[in-house]
Amino acid sequence: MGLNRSTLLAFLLIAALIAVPFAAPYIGGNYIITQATRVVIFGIVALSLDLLIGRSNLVSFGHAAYFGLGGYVVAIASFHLANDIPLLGWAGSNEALVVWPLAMLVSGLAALVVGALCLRTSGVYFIMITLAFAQMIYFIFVALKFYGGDDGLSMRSRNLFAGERITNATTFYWICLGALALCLLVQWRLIVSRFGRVLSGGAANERRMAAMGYSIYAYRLVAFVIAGMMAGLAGALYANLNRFASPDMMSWLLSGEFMVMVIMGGVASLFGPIIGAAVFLLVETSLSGATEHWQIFFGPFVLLIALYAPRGVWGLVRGGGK
Amino acid sequence: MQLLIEQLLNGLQLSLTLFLLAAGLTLVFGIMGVINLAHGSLYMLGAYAGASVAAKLGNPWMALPSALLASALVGIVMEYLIVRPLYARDHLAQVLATFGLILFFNGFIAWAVGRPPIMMDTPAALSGFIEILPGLPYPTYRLAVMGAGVCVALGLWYIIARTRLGMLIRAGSDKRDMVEALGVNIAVLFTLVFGLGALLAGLAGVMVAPIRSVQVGMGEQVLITTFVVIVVGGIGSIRGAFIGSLLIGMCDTLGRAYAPILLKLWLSGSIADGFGAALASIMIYLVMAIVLIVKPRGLFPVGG
Amino acid sequence: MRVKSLALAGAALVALTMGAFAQQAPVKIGIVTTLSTPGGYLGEDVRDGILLAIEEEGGKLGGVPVQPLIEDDKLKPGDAKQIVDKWIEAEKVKLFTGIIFSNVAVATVPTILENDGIYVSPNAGPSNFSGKACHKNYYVASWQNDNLHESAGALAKKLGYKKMVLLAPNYQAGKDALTGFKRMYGGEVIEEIYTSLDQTDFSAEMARIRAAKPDAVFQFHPGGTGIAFLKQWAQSGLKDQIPMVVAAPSLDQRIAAAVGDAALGIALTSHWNTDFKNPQSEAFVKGFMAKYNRVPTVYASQGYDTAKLIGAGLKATGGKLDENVFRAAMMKADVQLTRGPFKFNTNQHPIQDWYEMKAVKGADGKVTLQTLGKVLENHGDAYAKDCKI
Amino acid sequence: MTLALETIGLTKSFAALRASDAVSLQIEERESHALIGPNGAGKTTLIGQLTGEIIPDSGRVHLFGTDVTQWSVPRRALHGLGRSFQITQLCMSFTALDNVALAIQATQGHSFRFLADASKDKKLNDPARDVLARVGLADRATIEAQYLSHGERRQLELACALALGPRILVLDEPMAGMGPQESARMIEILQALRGEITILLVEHDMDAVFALADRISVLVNGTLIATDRPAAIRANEQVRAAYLGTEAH
Repeated sequence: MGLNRSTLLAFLLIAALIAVPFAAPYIGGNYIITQATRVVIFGIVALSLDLLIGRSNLVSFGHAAYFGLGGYVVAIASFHLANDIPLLGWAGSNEALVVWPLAMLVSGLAALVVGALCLRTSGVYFIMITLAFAQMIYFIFVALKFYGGDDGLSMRSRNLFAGERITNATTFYWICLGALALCLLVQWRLIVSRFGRVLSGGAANERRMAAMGYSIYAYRLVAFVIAGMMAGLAGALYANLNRFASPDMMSWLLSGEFMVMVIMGGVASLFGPIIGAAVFLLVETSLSGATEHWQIFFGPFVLLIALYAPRGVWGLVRGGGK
Repeated sequence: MQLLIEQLLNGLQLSLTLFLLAAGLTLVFGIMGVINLAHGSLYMLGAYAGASVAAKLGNPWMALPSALLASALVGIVMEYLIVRPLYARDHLAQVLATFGLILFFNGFIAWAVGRPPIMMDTPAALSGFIEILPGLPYPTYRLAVMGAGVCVALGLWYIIARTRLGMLIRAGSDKRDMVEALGVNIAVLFTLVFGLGALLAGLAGVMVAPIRSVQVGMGEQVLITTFVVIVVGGIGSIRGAFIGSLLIGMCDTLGRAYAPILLKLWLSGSIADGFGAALASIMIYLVMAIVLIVKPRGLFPVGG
Repeated sequence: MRVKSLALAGAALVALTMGAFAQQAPVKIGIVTTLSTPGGYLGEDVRDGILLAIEEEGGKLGGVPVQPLIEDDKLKPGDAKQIVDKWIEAEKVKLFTGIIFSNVAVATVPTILENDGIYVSPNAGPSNFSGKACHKNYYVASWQNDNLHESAGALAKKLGYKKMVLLAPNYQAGKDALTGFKRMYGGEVIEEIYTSLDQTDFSAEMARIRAAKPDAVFQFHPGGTGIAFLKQWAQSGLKDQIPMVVAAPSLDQRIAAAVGDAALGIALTSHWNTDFKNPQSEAFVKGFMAKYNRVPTVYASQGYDTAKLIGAGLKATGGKLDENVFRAAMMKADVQLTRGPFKFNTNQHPIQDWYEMKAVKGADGKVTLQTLGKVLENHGDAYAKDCKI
Repeated sequence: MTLALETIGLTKSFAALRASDAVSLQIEERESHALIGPNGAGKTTLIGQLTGEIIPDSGRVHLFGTDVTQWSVPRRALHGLGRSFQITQLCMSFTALDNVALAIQATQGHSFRFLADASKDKKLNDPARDVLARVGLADRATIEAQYLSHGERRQLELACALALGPRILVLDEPMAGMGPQESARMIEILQALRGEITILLVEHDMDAVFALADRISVLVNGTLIATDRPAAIRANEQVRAAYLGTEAH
């Protein structure tokens, strides 16, 4: 019964995401598509963060850093191409099939370095240190005046996708949705695989895992890097959506908001984080549209979720207990 | 030489302010295992309460009691209503709930006081400067802040090392059973400690209010630096918080003062200035990274 | 009483809207501005200046009914972009204004222009759009960013300071500020100190200034950080030893009120001040004080002037927003502004006068800004020559 | 005869408390060895040093002739050391089968395999079912560990240790908290392993100790005071005074 309800919810979510471009002309045009694109992109970030929070019990409070790095990679590549300034001999690029994987690579490398350090600790140390390192990356980009520093870096146009221009909002939405589908697929295989078993085993009982001969550190590091890469991809998409990357994409508030999305939707559930991203953006947009003091209401809303709905929307639908 | 002395004093003053915040945060974590992101909000509330009351009454001295009262009261109410249900919960729930609190407090202050930064006047008696060395004047108020910081540090040391409350605090959350076996009402103890932490945060807030501008968001800047302090010092350790504060406060101040100057030895002027400023702003994180590589649980790890 | 006045206001609003509909659909003006964050008071004043101008004309600008849409960008470029996208899509807005900060403008203005919108800046005038990348539908009613600091540099030169220390936050606007200052100053710069963006304790920097022993100091710290800087400057004892020159954003009327005596004696430059004697300015100050019960800042005057300039443009179009007609009228700028003489340059940025001011004690004992004289006359900007419209 | 486990002068202090004081213990291969001692004698600290969770201040630990003093917990586990905990340590949200399969997986090389569904992997499930059957949990395979009874969880923990194919089993109070029936069952299971695998048993239940142990070591205040056959230990005056005299019923 519970399973059926959650399957239904997942089905509804997929149907809604696919229906958006067809329904958009009747309910607000490109604005709706843009909002839906944000939901999809933040859905990817939330999904990747859930690999850490939900599956590995690693509460990372610095996930925005990898998101922002991904955004900067595409903005910087486009900046060098547009201004005819080679970057270490590379002319820069505006081709999505080049710069998006590059964004993932850079975010993944950053996650590798930061993760290697942070994963030496655990629990509350881990929370604070991931936050502190993200803040460090934030400050580095604020100080990078060549790339706009605090002002951020604008892109003249969206990336080309296999040589084609993506000017149409709907086309871009389909690309983002495709990326989300790919990430969902990867995440799903990851969590049922042997690798995923070790991660969730480590989340469930670290001592038992050690006694069975698992050095959990290496597995967690790989998970941290994979999550960083997915966030990097999302960042690349987000920079394309806005044609703009800025240190704001790395701010600790955004890291906090990503966590809220994951938990609002439901930790350790495949579709929960995506639902969380949708609900979060919906609530935030409508509240901030209604009152400039929206935080007064949004804060307690987050608080109530933390206190009374720790398993999020997915948990509510699925029912308690099992 | 004079410059160095002045910079060292500046670093010391920052360190002591950080210590007030770090002590509260590390106590709350050490004894009740709660990570409280809203600690920075208590600092902000202290500053706002002090500055508003001082402006209303036209007497800056009234800022101190009102800030202490406000932050301690809010802290106690917060503990009772929100933090208490979080004791049994994981860090994730704690982070999320206190993140919500930050949003709320920021929104609340913006609504109640307004967004423009407000200022607090320094008490007239402390508003000048004292010539600590010939040709080196130093703001009286900053000296007073240092004095207060040292007094609080000593007071905390006394409480923790010499009193029954301190013994209970040292026993920590791991030995909850033992503490309860001593006939101590653990709920009251937790409320007290949380209130004390809030009070110290409020004190830090009101003390810096006349120096810095009082504005929404001031709590978060300082919160992250405080995190760095207690991670470096070892979470739960008051001694660690003190050493960590000194290390981070000094690194930050001296880094800002000397990084550009040192870099000028190798780089041209404006590049050195820009790069030096960047280096200075990430200096404390580098220190943290180095400490973690050598000692993953901080300089003074607690419990094993 | 309250209910009654509310009902009255409601009725007035209805009448106003009805009247507007009877004539024609009002022109929507999208005002994206920064209302939250510590920099929020800048946006508040710009907004209130614009709204005052609209209210004075009974819901119209240049005789054309207008409907202002207002939203907070939270100082986030991404948010501003989304608001603009939404208005273009859902509300069919063509005319925009309101952006306070350069970083928001840099991200948002291209979106507006690409969608054939018109943007009139009430504040930020980043160099990105004043030279090669200027645009026929992009107007700046306030100043080119460099102007603020060029005028301060000119003032420092006029006051005869031979060697100076310059401070600014380590980001683009801070860097630009020092470039602008140096362009007109010409004296020796002993040291350039960059502070970090969120810094509020400047004791380390002040120690460096003390050690450098300059004739004077120029610093650029707008908003909250500026307040902290000035207070600490006074407390360190440096205030009585080293004179300070700043540009308008580092010492506006609100900052002066907040720091009090610590601001006394600081020299600054601006293109407008509350004590301007022209009738338009006097009427504006009176009207603003009456409506909002506070002293207007220079930002409020910029908002008001921006609305007046838009009014001049709209008047010619008669409510049909034809960009060429609008542009022709705008470029004439046939309207009285609070700041006095004003022309648009070829890059559609201002050519105007800059004034020397000083923070002094007013008759009521409060610190106020007093205008002393002109430092630059008919001053344009260095980028106009690169602009080909 | 090679030694399965040997400690040489193992010493560990916590502040002023000397929890292990020059402990030198020798356990022969295929021996069933019991470690007893009053509460606070330092048994848990000693076990911690054997399994690698606690690093000794001085002294060495040898496992099947190899010095493992500096080895991590997982490395010792893969070297043939299986263990159960005083307080049950299981992945509570996993089924009994998955708990054991996870242990089987640990023996099959690294787990950086990202695509195939582990829950349908015969190479994991078949051996896991065999081990479950050995501890008498064959019919409970699909139940999540959190819904098993206390006794079943202890059996499952033993299964997790056995699934590693260990050469030595370190069991920290496997009978703790069990009723008489459950205890009897556990003794029966352990009897079946006796002589096949080296066993180090820490236990308070004296009936179990005397039923299972080939030799017994007695730890008091961090010091080993005797190691001998059960009958000799029973007769040992020093042991009686220090331990049995106060605790035996």
